[in-house]
This record gives sequence, structure tokens and C-alpha cells, in this order.
Amino acid sequence: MEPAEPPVPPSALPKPAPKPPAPKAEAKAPPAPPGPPDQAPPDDLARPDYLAPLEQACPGGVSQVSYWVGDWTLIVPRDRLVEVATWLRDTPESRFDFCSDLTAVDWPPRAERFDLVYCLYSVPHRRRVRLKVRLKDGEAAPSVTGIWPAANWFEREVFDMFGIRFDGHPDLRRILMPDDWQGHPQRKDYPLEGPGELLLEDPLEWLKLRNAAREAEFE
Amino acid sequence: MIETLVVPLVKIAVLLVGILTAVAYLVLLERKVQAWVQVRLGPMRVGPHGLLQPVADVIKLIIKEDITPARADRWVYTLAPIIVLVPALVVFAVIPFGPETNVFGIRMPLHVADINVGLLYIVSIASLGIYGTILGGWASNSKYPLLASLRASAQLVSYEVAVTMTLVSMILMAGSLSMVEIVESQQARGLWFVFAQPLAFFIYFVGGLAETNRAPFDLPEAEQELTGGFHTEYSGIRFALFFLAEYANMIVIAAVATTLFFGGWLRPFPSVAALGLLDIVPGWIWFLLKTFVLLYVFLWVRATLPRYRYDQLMRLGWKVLIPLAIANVIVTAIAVVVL
Amino acid sequence: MTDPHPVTATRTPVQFDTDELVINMGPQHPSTHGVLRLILRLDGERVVDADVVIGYLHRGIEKLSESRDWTQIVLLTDRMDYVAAATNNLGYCETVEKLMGLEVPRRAQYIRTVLAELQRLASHLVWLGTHAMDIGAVTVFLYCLRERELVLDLFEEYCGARLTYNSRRVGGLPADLPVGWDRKVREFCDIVDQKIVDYEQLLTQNRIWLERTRDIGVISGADAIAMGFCGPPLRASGVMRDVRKDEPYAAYEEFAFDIPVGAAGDTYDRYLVRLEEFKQSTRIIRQALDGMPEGPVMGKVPRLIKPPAGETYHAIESPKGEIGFFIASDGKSLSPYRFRVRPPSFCNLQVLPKLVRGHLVADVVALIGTIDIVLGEVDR
Amino acid sequence: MTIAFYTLAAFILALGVLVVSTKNTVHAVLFLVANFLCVAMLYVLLQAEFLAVIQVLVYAGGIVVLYLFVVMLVNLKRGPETHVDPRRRDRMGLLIGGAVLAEFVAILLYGFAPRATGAAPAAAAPGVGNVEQVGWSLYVDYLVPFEVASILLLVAMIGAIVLAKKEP
Amino acid sequence: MTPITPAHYLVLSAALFSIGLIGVLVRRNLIVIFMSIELMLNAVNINLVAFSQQWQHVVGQVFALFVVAVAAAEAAIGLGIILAFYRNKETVNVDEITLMRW
Repeated sequence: MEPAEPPVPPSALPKPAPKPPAPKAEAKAPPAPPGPPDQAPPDDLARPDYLAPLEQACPGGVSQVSYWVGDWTLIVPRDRLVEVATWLRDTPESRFDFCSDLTAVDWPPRAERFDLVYCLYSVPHRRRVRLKVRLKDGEAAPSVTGIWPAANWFEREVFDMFGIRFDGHPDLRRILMPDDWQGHPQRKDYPLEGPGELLLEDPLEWLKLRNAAREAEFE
Repeated sequence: MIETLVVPLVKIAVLLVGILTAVAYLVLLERKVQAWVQVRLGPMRVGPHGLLQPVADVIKLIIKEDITPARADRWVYTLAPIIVLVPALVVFAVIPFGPETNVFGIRMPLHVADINVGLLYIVSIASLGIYGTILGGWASNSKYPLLASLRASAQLVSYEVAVTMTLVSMILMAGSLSMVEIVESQQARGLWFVFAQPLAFFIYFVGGLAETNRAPFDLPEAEQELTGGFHTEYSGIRFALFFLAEYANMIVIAAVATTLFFGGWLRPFPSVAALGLLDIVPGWIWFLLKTFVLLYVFLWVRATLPRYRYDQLMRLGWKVLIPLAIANVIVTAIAVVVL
Repeated sequence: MTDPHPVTATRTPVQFDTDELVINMGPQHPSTHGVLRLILRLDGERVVDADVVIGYLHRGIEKLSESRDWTQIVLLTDRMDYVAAATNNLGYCETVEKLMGLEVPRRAQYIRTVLAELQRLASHLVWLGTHAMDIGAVTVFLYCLRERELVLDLFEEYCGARLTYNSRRVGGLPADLPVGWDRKVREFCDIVDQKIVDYEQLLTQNRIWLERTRDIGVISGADAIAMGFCGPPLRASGVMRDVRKDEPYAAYEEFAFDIPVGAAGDTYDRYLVRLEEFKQSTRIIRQALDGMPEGPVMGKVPRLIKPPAGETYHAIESPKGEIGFFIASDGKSLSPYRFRVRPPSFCNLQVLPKLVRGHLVADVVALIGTIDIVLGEVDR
Repeated sequence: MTIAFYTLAAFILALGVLVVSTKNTVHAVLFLVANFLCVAMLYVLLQAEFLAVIQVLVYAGGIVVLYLFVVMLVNLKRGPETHVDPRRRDRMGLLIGGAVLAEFVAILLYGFAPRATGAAPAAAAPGVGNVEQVGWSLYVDYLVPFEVASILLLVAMIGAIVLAKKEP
Repeated sequence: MTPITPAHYLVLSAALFSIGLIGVLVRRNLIVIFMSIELMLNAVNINLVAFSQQWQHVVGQVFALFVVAVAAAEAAIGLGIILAFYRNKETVNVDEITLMRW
């Protein structure tokens, strides 16, 4: 879909209760979060040249920088995402004009259980960077379809698979699963067996329903 | 009695059986030719080299279930294939397959009827087949067939203009509308008209491809776009009738082209006496041979070319072929008057 | 408003009248290459708008992978782009190798490159055949499949399978080349180079082909990048972007080859770019066979493949475009914590509504053909 | 000859009635084609072969196809005749039609009855329907009307295009 | 049976003409009305040809040809009007066509 299409007014989307942005220190603070380690880059490694101007242009836009097997990852607070992304796309020294991938990872026990991962690529500079946004369950992320139209279907897929909403997405529908599907299969707590039509958000609910159906069968 | 009643009836019977057999084997030929072009073998299982394949096909089509879609217009739906087929067969009545010949001791012309408006008769009857196409698509109560039938009829109507124009220039050449007289005029001039009117033949042939919905103009039946065309919903014997009509129309186009442009039953170079040896071969064999070659070209074209798009097809018809055909008529008329 | 799909609810209802017709193309349609479904809004024969409906082939490969161990996933990747299974295997294995920091022997890298390029030839042959058939040239289809058979024979000789190869292992390859295989590959390259001339004779200068493909589905380079086009379609729009050159993997760094780039960004350019890629692929294969190093084909790999905790994204150039794998490992379990594929067909298909707008129904078919999708990969 | 005439006449009238009375417009068009074909056969009976062929070619093959197109394009959601103007008088229409018919028949009977048998022309007078004769008459005696007719058709063609074209 | 005279043709043509007339007067579907007009034109043509045969003069046929040409023109224009009308008003019912402009 083109960005030109009139976006759904944000008021049309059910908004979660407004929450203050996550404090910076929280990233490493909770004890032993089952999440990616997000290793800090080694001190002797040269940092990419766009990082310093970025931090200057958007102070507080990058809450953490991580480096692992050659990939740079910037962890960005949810409410700064659009700002940082626009800067990264438009500034000549970064020019991350190609949104290579957009996906999410579910780390359930963590308070901010979802990692939204944006894999960006710069065609002129031939290099990559990843942005990461942490979200609580039910929290909506800002849509980047206005920055990279390519993100349209990716965001739909994330919505379909994880149930993460995107504010400002022009056409947020399920994409791979049927329109009337219940639940979001890529969540870690999604039940792995049972009839798909009956699967509800709550597995216990589903168990109750199934037992009721079995009892009905015996009678 | 024999002359007026039995002979024509026998002729009609022979003609009908001949055409239906020819159609069946034309389908086989098409599959074989395409297969050879495409480094395949084609049908090989039924009979030696698949020679009995048409029989199997016919049996299959007849015993298949004949489905009428829900909420289709039952009457029109049933009528449409018949409307398509009848004109395709009736046209053969005026095509002269050969000169007057002795058949079992009776001297008779090898055509069912020679009417003085023969060529116009062919054009007008052929233009009736379009009803079957439109109504078949409409009565199926389905979107794809409807779209395809609209395409088909638009295509037919526009190319008919160009084809009829080329026929006009042939009428000017021959000075007659009768099919027999057109052939005789070629004999008198000692010249196949294709050499006098190559442009007319080209337009006629392209228009003929388009009118019979053959590649590269097979849009109404483009299975890649419309899943089969106006007869998508048809099955069994009614589908077979559509199929029959399409191939019969191909034969009509080829036979008329043979009569008009390739001297009908005349041998090659009818004016060159040195080739008199060729006269041993009877006229009707020459006729069938030429028709066969033209049909082969039809198949060959299909195996080679991609498909035109609808608007390109229309542009070709209206902006290229029709002006060319009209110019050809004017030039021919001037030439006929001056010469 | 509690409707889970706000957009479907707020959409204006479609009007039916003489001018606009809504037709449904697929999921059962001969030229949607599988189970793609398009909802087209037509004005006469002109497409006003199109909506792409996918998911009919969704098998949950990403979710499935979270309960398979690391070696078993190679097998699942076969089932994504089943026309180019070997490329998928390669992308996955390289991603895991990157996570674990494994070294792959040079011979294995060379063989991987040869296999990937053979796979590119096979995939492009299927593309050329089906694309030509969509435009009505049935003969080209059969010619192309004839040549593809030869590739399949080569793969069969190498790994025993013709379609789903499972032909890579994390850290190397399951087997060395069979004796005499390289000679057969060379012969095949010669055949393909000849046959390309045949195809070009049938299509490249054919007036009908030109009219059907020129100026159809034009997309500018900037738009193509923004919309996430990748692979040959992106290059046809004039963008020099090929993962093989930009972020070399396997052994591509060591070979000389050109990246064909189009100018107009239309269907014809996409055709020309892919046709040129045939020639470049045979060129790479010949170089790889000439310089094939000796040595083992399997590197030093721990018995139990268990990458340390961390996540990475790695992309390679599949015949369809950039296929990327994002894999997160928690360092504890025997299967990936999150396995995500960036399917090139999916991203390219996203552009389809933009491409078809304003064109005719017949062009929709040509455009589905030109972006070269495999639904197994789109839906996963 | 006689049998053929009566059969054709019966068909023509029956099909005419069907055209006028059928509810389904597509069926009406079909009956109209059949009607025109029967009229063409009548022309053959009257030794006007050329006109018969033209009738089939232009009427059946051209004009009625146009009708069919329009009928299919005008795919109505509700029945085309649901709304009735309260001022409409259908009976009157029938009555007027019947009256006109009666009038015609009366005139004919009055005018022809006395000489009906005597005026029968020689049936065998070949050549009236000859294409050549029609051509001579058309292009020599009636050249100006012919050209006017062609201008009329041209104007009609342009007018139809203008009317049917969508406003951009 | 009596031989067929022009009178027979005239009666036939008169009957056909009246059928067409009734159609024009009674039907409300604009397309059917047009078809009824075609019927009337055909009735006239039958007349012309019958007289042409009676007087052994080709002029009747020539006139019939002109009638055909006029019918073609009328069909093209009339159907164009119907289509244009249908686009604007979504109806082909003459009873609903009560305004000269809208």
C-alpha cells in the first residue's frame, strides 16, 4: 500500500493507557532477564561515524548501543523511534534508506516483553544497522510506514503474529492468518496444539472449552 | 429427382461428416504440431502415434457431466453453443471444393450451392456466430466469462470490418460475388490473387486469426488471464460444441482464403503450360492441400508468438489494419478502372 | 471501536455500477503462481486498485523452527522458496555460522557458490518460462523447463534430491562433489549459454513481447528502494544493489562478475536484467570450477550445535532478491529462540498494487510474472 | 411458395409479439434476431437476395449486437419496469395499436380486394434482386441520397462516441 | 390456396407494424421500445420489397437499404443516449425519465 492513502486517524485505534517512556537505566537493570544479552561493544572498536551526530541531533534517542558478531544495534525508546528513524534515513552520513526487515521477538517474563527489530540497510554506504524498540504487552508502536513504505506489510505481519499495534499504519489488518483468527501465533504463550478455530488468547479458556466439548461428546 | 434432391443431400451429408472429422483431426494436429515445436511428443497413447485420440476425446466429452451453473439463464445457456456452431457449418455450403467433376457417373459441381451473393453470404452468416459467444458468456452468470465474451465480441466486430474490406477488394478484382466465379476469374487471368493482392491477403489472414480467437489474438480465451474465456462454465457436450465451432471457423477462414487468394482448386501457376503435368492431381486435392497448409500456419503461429494485450489488439485492428484495408480497396478500385 | 481490523471497517464500500467491477483473481487461478489472491477493482479493463491477499500457504515455518533443533531447520528452509531451495539452505547455514563464529573450509565455500549459482539458473529458468507463458508464449515455457531438468539432474547427482535438497550443513557441506560432476556442470553451462540465444531470438526483439513489456509497471529507483524492492527488480530500476557484491558471502569475493542494471524500471528491463544474470551466473560457475581448491568440505563443528546467546541478521542474494535470516538464540535450548526470514518474494509482492494501478488486467498477469514470486516463500 | 410465406409470416408475427411481451430483455433481443432472420428469408422469397444478406449482415450481425451490448452493460439491480407512472394508460396503448392495425387492414382490404387476384405479378422475373441492378440504381440514380446516408452514418457514429464516452 | 399477392405482404407488414407500435406505447423499458421501433422499420421494409417485386423495379430495394442505414444510425445514437442516461440516472424506465435536464 502506498503511504498516500489516508491513514486511519490514531483515535480510531484503541489506544493503551498512556505510559511514561521507559527509563533509560531499566535496559540492564532487571535481574537476569531472559532476553538477548545486547552486549556492549568492545572499547577498542571504532564506533560507526553516524552515532555521534545522531546522539547530538536526538539527545536521548539512543538508549543503548550494542555490538554482536559484527552487527550494530541501537536500542531506541518507543516515543523517539520516528525521530531517530527519520534522522537515520535522511542524514547524508547515515542514509539508511532501505528497510530490510522488521520483526519482533517475544521475551515473556520481561516487563517490556516485546523487542521490535528494524533491520536497516544503506544503499549508498553499503552497511547495516539494527534498531530495537522495547514494548510492553498492549503497547502500540509508532508506525514507520511514513519513513519506509516497505514497512507496511512487515508491520502487518508483526501485528498478525504478535498482536503489536502500530499507530498511524494505513491498513493494519492480519496478513498471513485468516481475518477471523483468534490470538497471535508467534507469541511464546500461544498454545501449540488444539483446534485452531477455538484458540483464544488464554490457553486456560481454551482448555475449559475443549473439556466442555468432550463432555458433550460423551453424553 | 436425383439431381435436385438426392445429390444435394448426399453432398451435405458428406460435407458435414468431412468437416466434423477434419475438426477432430485438426485438434490432434494442433496438439502434435505444438508438441513438435516444443520438443515434446504430444498424444501418443491412444492408437498409433495418438491417431485415435480424437475418438477418445469425443467420447470423453460426450459422456462427461453437463453442468449448468446455478442461476444461469438455462435457455440461453443451452442455446449459445448451438448458435455458435450452426453458422460455422452453414458457411461451408458455398465453398467450391473443386470444378465440375464426375462422381459415380453423375456430373456435378463440388459445392452445395453457388449463390450469386456467395461472399456476402459467408460474411453475413459468419457474423451471426458472435451471438453464441456473447450469450454464452452472459448466460453463465459468472464474471470471467462475461468479461471474456465482451472482449470476444468487441474483437470480432472490429476485425470483421478489416476482413470485409479485404473481401471488397477481392470482389473488385473478380467482378463477382460468387465463389465459383471468383475462382474462374483467377483461372482466366492465370494468376492466384495472392500475388496481385498480397496486402489484402495479409490483412485477411491477420483478421482471420483474430476472428477465430487464435494466438496471438486469443485474448477471449487467455487462460492465464481469464481462466478459459467465455466458455469457462461449460462442460461436456456443450463445451464440445464451442470447441467444434472454433476449429470449424478456422477451417472456414483457411478455405475461404484458399478460394479467394490461392486459386481454389487451381494448380500452382495455372497459366504456365509447362506445369500441365500437375493437372493429373484432381482439383479438390489441390484445394484441400492449400487449406491444410494455411491451417498449419495457424498452428505454427500459435506455437511461436506471445499474446497481444486487449488495447494493443484493438489499436492494431482499428489504426493499422482497417486504414490499410481501405487504402487497399481504393488502390484496387483505381487499378481495376484504369487497367 | 473494538473491531480488530479497523481498516477493513473504515474502508468505503465498493461500488458496483457500469464503470467499476470488482473481480477476484485467485487463489485458484492459472497465472497467480500458486495461491495468490488478488482483489482487483476494474474500470472497464483498467485496474483502479488492487488488494493482495496472501497466507493461503502459511505453514508457520518460523514458529515450527522454534521447536526444531538447529540442523533440522535446514530442511524447513527447503520448503520456503521451493524453486530455489539451495539458496535458502545457504542463507540459513551462513547465519548460524555467523552466530557461532564458525569457519567454513574454502572448498565448501566454492561448492556452495556453484550450487547457489546453479540454483539461480534453475530459478530464473522457471521464472522466464512462466513469465513468457503468462504473456502467451507457451513454447518458451517448455524450452525453459527442458533446461531446468538438467539443473535438477545435476542436483540429484550431488545430493540425491531434485527439489528440496537439504544440501548444506552448518559449517560446511554434507558431501564432496561426485567424480566427473564438474565436467557435467561445464557442459550444462555451455548448453545454457546457447539456449539463452534461442530465448532471446524468440522474445527480445519480438514486437509483441516488446509491446507487452515496455513501459509496463514502471517504478523509479528511489521508489523501488523505499518500497523495499529487492533483487533483479530493484536492479532493473537502476539501483546497483546486489548482496553478492555489497556484502560478499560464500566465495563471491574471489570471482569477477558484473551486476546488470536496468534503466527504465519496466517489465522489459526486469526481463533483460534477469537474462543477463544467466550469463553472469555461468561465468561465476566456470570461474569457481576452474579455481576449485582442494581440502575438506566440512569445518570444525561442535557435535551439538548450540550458538551462544545473541541475535543476528544475515542476508544473501537469492534469485528473487535479498533473503535475510534474523535469528535469536537464548544460548540454552537446542533450537532457535526466534527464527525470522525476510522473504524477498514477500517484499516484492508488496509493491504489486503500486505496479498494477492504471494498467490493464492482462498486465496484472505480466506483472505478477515479472516480480517472480514463490508463494511458499511469501507465506512461509 | 405459399406454405413458405405463411410459415414465415406466422414466425415473424409470433416473434414480434414475443419481442414486445417478454420480460427478460436479453430474451427479447434474441427473439428480435430470430425475427430479423425470418424477415431476411422473406426477402429471399421476394427474390431480393442482396437485401436479405444485407439484412442479416447489418441488422442481425451489427445493430442487434449493439443492442445486446447495451443490455448487458445496463445490468440493472432492480427490474427496469418496477416504477409505473400513475398517469400511464396501458390499455389505451393497446387500444390505439389495435385501432391502427384495424385501420391498416381496412385500407388494404378496401384498396386491394377487387384486384387482388388480377394484380399478381409474374412470379418468375429473375434479376430484380440482382446485385448489379441494385448497385446501378444506388450509385447512379440515388447517388446523392446515398452520400447523404453515409454522412448520416458518420454523424451518428461520432454522436454515439460522444454520448457513450465517459466524462473524464 | 390462393397465390401470394402483395396484399398478403401488406397485411403482414401492417400487423408487424402494429405490434411494434403497441410495444412502443405499452412497454416502459427504453431498450424494448427501441427494439419495437426496429420492428416497425422492418415492417416498412417488407412493404418496400414487396412493392419492388410487384413492379419489377429495384427502387424499392434501394429504399429499403436506406431504411437500414437510418436504422443503424438510429440504433447507434439511441443506444448512446440510453447508456449516457443510465450512467446518470441508473434507470432505463421511461416513466422515470420525467425531467428534461437534471
